Amino acid sequence: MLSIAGIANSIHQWLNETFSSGWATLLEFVLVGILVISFFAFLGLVLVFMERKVSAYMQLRVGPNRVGYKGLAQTLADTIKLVVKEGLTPDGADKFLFNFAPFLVLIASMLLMAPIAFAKDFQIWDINIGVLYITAISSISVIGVLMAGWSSNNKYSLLGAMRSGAQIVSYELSAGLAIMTIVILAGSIRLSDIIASQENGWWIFKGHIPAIIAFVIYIIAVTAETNRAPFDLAEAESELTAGFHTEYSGMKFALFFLSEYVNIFIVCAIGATLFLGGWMPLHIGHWEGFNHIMDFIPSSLWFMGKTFFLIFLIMWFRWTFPRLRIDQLLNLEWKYLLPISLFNLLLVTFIALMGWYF
Amino acid sequence: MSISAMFFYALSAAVLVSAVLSVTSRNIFRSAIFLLFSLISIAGIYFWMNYEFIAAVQTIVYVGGIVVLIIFSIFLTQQAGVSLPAPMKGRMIYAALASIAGFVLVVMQLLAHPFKVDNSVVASRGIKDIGHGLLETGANGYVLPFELVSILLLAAMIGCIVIALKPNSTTA
Amino acid sequence: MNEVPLSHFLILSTALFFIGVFGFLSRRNLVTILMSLELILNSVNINFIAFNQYLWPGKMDGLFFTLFIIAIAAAEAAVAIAIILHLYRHYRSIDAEDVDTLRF
Amino acid sequence: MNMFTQAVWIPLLPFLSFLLLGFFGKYLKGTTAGWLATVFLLGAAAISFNIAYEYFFLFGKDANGVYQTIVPLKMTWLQFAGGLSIDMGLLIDPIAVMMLVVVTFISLMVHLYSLGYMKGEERFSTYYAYLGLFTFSMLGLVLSVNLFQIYIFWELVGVSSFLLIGFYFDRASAIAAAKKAFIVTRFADLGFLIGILVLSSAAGTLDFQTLIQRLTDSTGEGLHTATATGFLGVSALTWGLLLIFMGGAGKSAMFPLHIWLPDAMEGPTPVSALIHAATMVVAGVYLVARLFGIFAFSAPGAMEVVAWVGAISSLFAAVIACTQTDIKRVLAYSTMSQIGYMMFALGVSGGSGEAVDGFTAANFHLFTHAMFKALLFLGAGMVIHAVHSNELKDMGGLRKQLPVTHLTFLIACLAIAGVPPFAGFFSKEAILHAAHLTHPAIYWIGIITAALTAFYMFRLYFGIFHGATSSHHGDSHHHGHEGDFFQKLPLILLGVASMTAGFIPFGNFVSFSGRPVELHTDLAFSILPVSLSLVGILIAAWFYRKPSEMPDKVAGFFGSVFTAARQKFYIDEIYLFITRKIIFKLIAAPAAWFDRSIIDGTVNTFGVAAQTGSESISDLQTGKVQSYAAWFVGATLLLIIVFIYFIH
Repeated sequence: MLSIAGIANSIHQWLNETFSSGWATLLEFVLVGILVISFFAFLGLVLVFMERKVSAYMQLRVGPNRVGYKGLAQTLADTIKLVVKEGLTPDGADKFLFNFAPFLVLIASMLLMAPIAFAKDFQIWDINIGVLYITAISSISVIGVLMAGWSSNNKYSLLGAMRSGAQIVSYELSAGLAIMTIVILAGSIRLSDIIASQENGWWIFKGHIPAIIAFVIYIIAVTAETNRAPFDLAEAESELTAGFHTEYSGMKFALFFLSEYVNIFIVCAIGATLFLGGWMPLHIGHWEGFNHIMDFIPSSLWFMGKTFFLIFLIMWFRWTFPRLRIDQLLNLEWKYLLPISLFNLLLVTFIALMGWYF
Repeated sequence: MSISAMFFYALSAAVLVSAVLSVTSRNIFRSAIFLLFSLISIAGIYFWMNYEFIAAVQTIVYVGGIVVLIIFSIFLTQQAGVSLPAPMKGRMIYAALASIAGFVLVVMQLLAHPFKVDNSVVASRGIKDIGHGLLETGANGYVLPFELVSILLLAAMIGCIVIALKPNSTTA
Repeated sequence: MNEVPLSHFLILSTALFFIGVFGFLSRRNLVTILMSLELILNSVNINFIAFNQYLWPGKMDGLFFTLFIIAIAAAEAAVAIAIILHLYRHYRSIDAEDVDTLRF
Repeated sequence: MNMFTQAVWIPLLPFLSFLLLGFFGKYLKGTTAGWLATVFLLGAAAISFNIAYEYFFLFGKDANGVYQTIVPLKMTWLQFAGGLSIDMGLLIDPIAVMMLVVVTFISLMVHLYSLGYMKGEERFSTYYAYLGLFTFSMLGLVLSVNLFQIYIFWELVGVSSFLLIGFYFDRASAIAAAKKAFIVTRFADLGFLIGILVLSSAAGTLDFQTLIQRLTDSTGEGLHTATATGFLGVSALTWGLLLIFMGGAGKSAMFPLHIWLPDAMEGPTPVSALIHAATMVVAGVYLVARLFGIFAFSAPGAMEVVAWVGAISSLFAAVIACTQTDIKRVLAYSTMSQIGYMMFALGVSGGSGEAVDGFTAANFHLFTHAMFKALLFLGAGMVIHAVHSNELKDMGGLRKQLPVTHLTFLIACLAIAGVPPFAGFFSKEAILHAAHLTHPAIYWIGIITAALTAFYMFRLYFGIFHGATSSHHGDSHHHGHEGDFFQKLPLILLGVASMTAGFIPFGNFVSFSGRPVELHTDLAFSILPVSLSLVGILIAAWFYRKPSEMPDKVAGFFGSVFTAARQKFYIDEIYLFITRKIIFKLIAAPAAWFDRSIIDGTVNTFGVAAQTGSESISDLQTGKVQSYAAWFVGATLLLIIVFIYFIH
């Protein structure tokens, strides 16, 4: 069996046979850590390159095309530049917090990788409170942002951090309520159960109206939560130079940069898992033949395909919508998205009770 | 000592050390961050005890809510880079003495008391069981406190808005 | 996890509680006092969970009480911070020593 | 007897009107509020007339042809231990039904009349709300099943009377009058309350029927205990009845508790007609009639007191009425005099046999008096509106200007003077006859009073409608109207009633035993009182029909007696002397001193000590949260140590 799950299982077996169970767990931790970090690095390279190419495509440009084949090595070069750059720490800054902030943000992102099912039966930790875990951990990253803004001892950083904090805290509500919609439909908060419930159809199709509303809200909310345009007020160059990471440079800046892209990946992965069936292939009713063909495509490809589709969607937004003002941003959340989400939650509860979904 | 137990002691140490740092640090933001560490470590202890739900709630409410609130209030009331005034010597000594005395007293009582540890059944504490327990109306149901807490939260929310509202400039 | 005796949990929570008490008594800034209060509440939560786990593993009452305490802590913190902000607006300071008009 | 439960609506309808107008009256424009109240009252009156018809003619009699007492509704309101409870209910018997008819009818007349009379008043709807409250209270009083219920409504009547007397609260005199009425009647009600306690503790019940039955049964235990115990040589039962009569005397303005009634004329005139002539003031009579059985059979001593108080009041008031110049005051004293009549009619009719006819006579007079006295007041209201004064000297020659008023007023005067065949003649004859049987002295007082009544009423009549046109007459043409139709209608209706009420065979309906009695109308007996009345009328005509010197001469002849009567025999001054000089100076002032220096002083010493003590330790209260917390933590630890290691 040459599947990702198979490889993972055989490694687990080998470790448990060779070492005592405690040490085996510890070694697995280390292994998973290394894997996640390298996956991060890879993701950073890919997503930054993708962003450049997508924006170039949107603006009818070519984009990076000199370094490597069709510019593929461009981000690698950028990374090397960032790594060798001098990491400045401002004079009045609180050194400990200043240096710790980017790591906190990154650690939060790493922790979020745990429950995501990358392929069939392949999950770092199939935790039984999956969705709740995601909500809980994602709230940590806002602290990193606030920490960065405060410790820089710079008023633009502080303002950026406050805006960012307010924005993330606000939009977390809508995102959480959108997630709750699917939880109600699936009847479980364990991610593997949610995926399993989509075996005969993805929730965005099965849950029709409320699921679609929830999906749209979720995409808007996570775009805001990841500080992406058009909600990138925290780092609005024209107003606040660069927001909370104004004072950061070199590797520490790169970590913020990286965690931003990783966060985009994670929220899109979660969106794909909840609404688009995770690694589940596209099945249509009783079209046995069609379903069979779809099953031949590896589950990891399904998952990555859906995730990157959502990432593309979010990148698309950036070049489509103009940036909002801070009051418009908060109005949008508190006066429109939140009431709609609450109403939608009520609607989905009703629909679930009446069994009006497929 | 097994690795599992070592986790517990490591987490406990993290809880206590960050708590001590939190109450002694002269930099208020660091105080808040150490509080955060302490709270996250407590959440870790819950995780370690397989109380995942409580751990998640602890993280969501404390980390996502209360610490963020505290940090915001720090932002609004404090200057970055300015450390807090030193606590008063006399009271500091008194507080330390009282805390240590209380700690010793309680620990002495704790160790003297024979707790009857029950190793029998472990109830399943899945999210569904918790939900049913919370909304149960029977003998062991918690629906009334649940409703009460809901009303309390609503009242607190309204109260906060009223208290923190900027006084109307024409009337103030 | 049975190799960790119950008393260690209780010692942990007691220590946390008295750290909180120490902070509550010695700090002067209202926000830090509030933080000490959160530590005290958390020590209670640890106790509830530990007792639930060790003494009544067949029940969930400790768990529920912890939940309610967390909910009440959230309400308390929110109200406290609203009061702190109001005080700040009034006194331009959130030092507990400056806020003593309660006497009158 | 379910058909009588509809009686509950009789008090409730005015109450509803009170609630409606009290809460929403200020939103009603013009006379809408009045019309609303009138419609409500019309309903109440219709029900009471219906009940009267059903009771008297259809269902009221039992198999023996005796009118029975019916309790169609009764519910326990307060349950005490030992079978004692306070109930709320309805009681229907002949006098209650008679009173229902009187109260609703007069109240309806007053409602109608006030539509015009009070038009344009600022607090028009409040006025009607108060009227509703009063009517409710009065009807509740009438329908009460037990002493406690009657007491509740008794006080409600007092309150609404207070409100109505003080209706023009921007006048100092109205406020003073309202307070006076309230305090005097309240003082009397204190006696009433004690009387209730005495009676109910003796009988072990509050319920009228049981109470009367227990206290008149000569073999019963209740009567025995009530008469065995005593105070100052008078039995407890007599004391209780006298105290209850004190309450009745207060409300009915009997001497010497009458002083509030003349002042109460400060209220609007229709109110005087309703409350201080026809309904509330007869509450005392009603109360005595209600407890008549006990008075008559178990406490003849109390009965004697009732009779003499009534007789003295009636003569006393009649003398004063001859000298007053404020027409409303004259009418007020006349009211007092007539109620004295009713009282002594009850008082003289103790024992049994024909003497008990006084009971019927008193109620008959109550009925007829309500009609013509209300008429007199309403007529006086017309006159006052026309000349804008209460004083007799401002009036004169108004018969052309106010023809309807003139005619109806004349009818009322003839009725009250006891001239046949008007209503007053029959009832007064019955009373005098009853007095003649048992108390000759009171009979003579009654005769003299009747003559005086005729004199002062016709003094009023001639003074108003004949004689010289007053100084006011000149400009009175400007407002020389006589009110609209709805103001005249009550006058006409009441005038008809005053003329014909006497022919009602009253004895067939209301009697103590419930069986029909024949009221005595004997030509030979009637000659003396009627001729005396006619003499009074003639003297009045001689004195006042044309301006003459005679009144002054006669006044001079009587000299100091006249002055004393004019000053109402100085009763008010005596009261003031007693309260100010004796009670305030000799009792209240030392009591106040004791209260202030000894009692307050002791308390203050504690206060000062506590204050000094707390000031000295108030430094502990720093207002700093943390110092409190520090104390709290330290003390808690200390307590824990003490409890664990030293006590446990």
